[in-house]
Amino acid sequence: MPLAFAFSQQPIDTAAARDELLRDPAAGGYVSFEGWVREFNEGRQVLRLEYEAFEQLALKEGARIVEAALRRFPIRHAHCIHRVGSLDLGELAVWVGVSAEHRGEAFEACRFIIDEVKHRVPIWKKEYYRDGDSGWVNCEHCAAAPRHLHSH
Amino acid sequence: MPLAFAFSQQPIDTAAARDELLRDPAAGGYVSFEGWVREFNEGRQVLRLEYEAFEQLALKEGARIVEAALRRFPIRHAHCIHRVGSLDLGELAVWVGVSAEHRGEAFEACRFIIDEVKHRVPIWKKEYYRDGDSGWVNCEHCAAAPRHLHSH
Amino acid sequence: MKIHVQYFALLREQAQRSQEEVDTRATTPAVLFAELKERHAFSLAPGQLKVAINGEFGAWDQALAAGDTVVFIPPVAGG
Amino acid sequence: MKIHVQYFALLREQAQRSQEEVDTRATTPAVLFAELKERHAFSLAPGQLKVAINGEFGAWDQALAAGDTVVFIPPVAGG
Repeated sequence: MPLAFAFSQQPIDTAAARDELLRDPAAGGYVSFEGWVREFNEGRQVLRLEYEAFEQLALKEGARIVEAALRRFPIRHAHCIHRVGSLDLGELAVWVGVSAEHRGEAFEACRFIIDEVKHRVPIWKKEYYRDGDSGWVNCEHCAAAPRHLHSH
Repeated sequence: MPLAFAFSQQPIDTAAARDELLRDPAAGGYVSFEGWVREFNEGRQVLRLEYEAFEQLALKEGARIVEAALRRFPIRHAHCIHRVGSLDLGELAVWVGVSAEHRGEAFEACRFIIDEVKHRVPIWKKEYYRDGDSGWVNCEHCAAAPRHLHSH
Repeated sequence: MKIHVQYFALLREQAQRSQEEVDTRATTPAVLFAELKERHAFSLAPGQLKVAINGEFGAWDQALAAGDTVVFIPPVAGG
Repeated sequence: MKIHVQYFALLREQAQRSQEEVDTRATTPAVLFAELKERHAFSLAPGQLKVAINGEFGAWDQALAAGDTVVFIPPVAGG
């Protein structure tokens, strides 16, 4: 199996990642989440974005999240891949895949992983807007009024 | 967009089905469920299985489930494809894909759809076992003691 | 009157056919099923089945009309 | 003592560098951050940050040792 949590500079190969999880003949259910770069975020028109990670710690924290999911839910396998670098509209930013014998746990574990990754893993997203402005999501207005995590 | 609910005699092309859902530039989150034919079911070794559907009603009921999900959850698109005919171990039996602006609703709607499909759509599964026996899942022992829906 | 009956899954196997024309005095699916259960030795009880009339879910005590198509639906197992 | 500091995201931009060697009398991340906030005019308050020491999450009042690598972590936005 590949690393439980990984970064990718290249477009994420979801088919290959999925096939890894499904090699296990006991995994009858598979749930995946994909987060895509979309044109609008909170009403602003996005042109592209950049993800930056503190990889040394992010890889550890991401792996801890996947390991926690494996302990907490009776699932077979779980894996998360996050893009870093410059992304255009329509690109895949993050993928989570979970296989399990039973579907309920696969859904719960997949959601747990993406929620935790968004809250705990040191990854930052800078959006470049059509109006020429740009900003670090959750961060640019921190000094004025702290904003809480944006979910999508 | 293709039909909200469809049957397939051929292996399900999940990549094509996913791409359909992701053409919408507002869909930032995507959740999918896949149900695979596995070797063991309730301790019995399965060799292959057959799905049979009352297609006239199943197509209507499947579409109603997807439409209910679209009304109930603020999602963008949803789609379900179910295999019929003879399936070998390792084949994909059912696929559900949901796109949404926000991930929470995509998870909830995807799970709602697969749960409802398993409970309400007139599809039957016959398992052929290694020991030479075979049986209609949820049905063979109905006369003795009604069994409730098997989930995987 | 003549009723068209379609069979699926276990009922199809036990009836040894996927459909038949039934000439019956039954006026409801409940009575019709009792008649067919006897004829084909179905192992399923009505409480384990649903019924569809003309391609839509129906009620066991719904009035049948000549030419209707009736399907008795065994416990489903999609996914 | 010398502390190695790495910067990411908004802090990297405001510091105009991705890392630096700091010769400091600060003995905790809290004191070190106050010093660097002054120097680089960081807009973020310590309450909005987490701190990592030598590649692992740490505490603001944890004792620093010469040669430690410190990272101040702005609000994250994965996914």
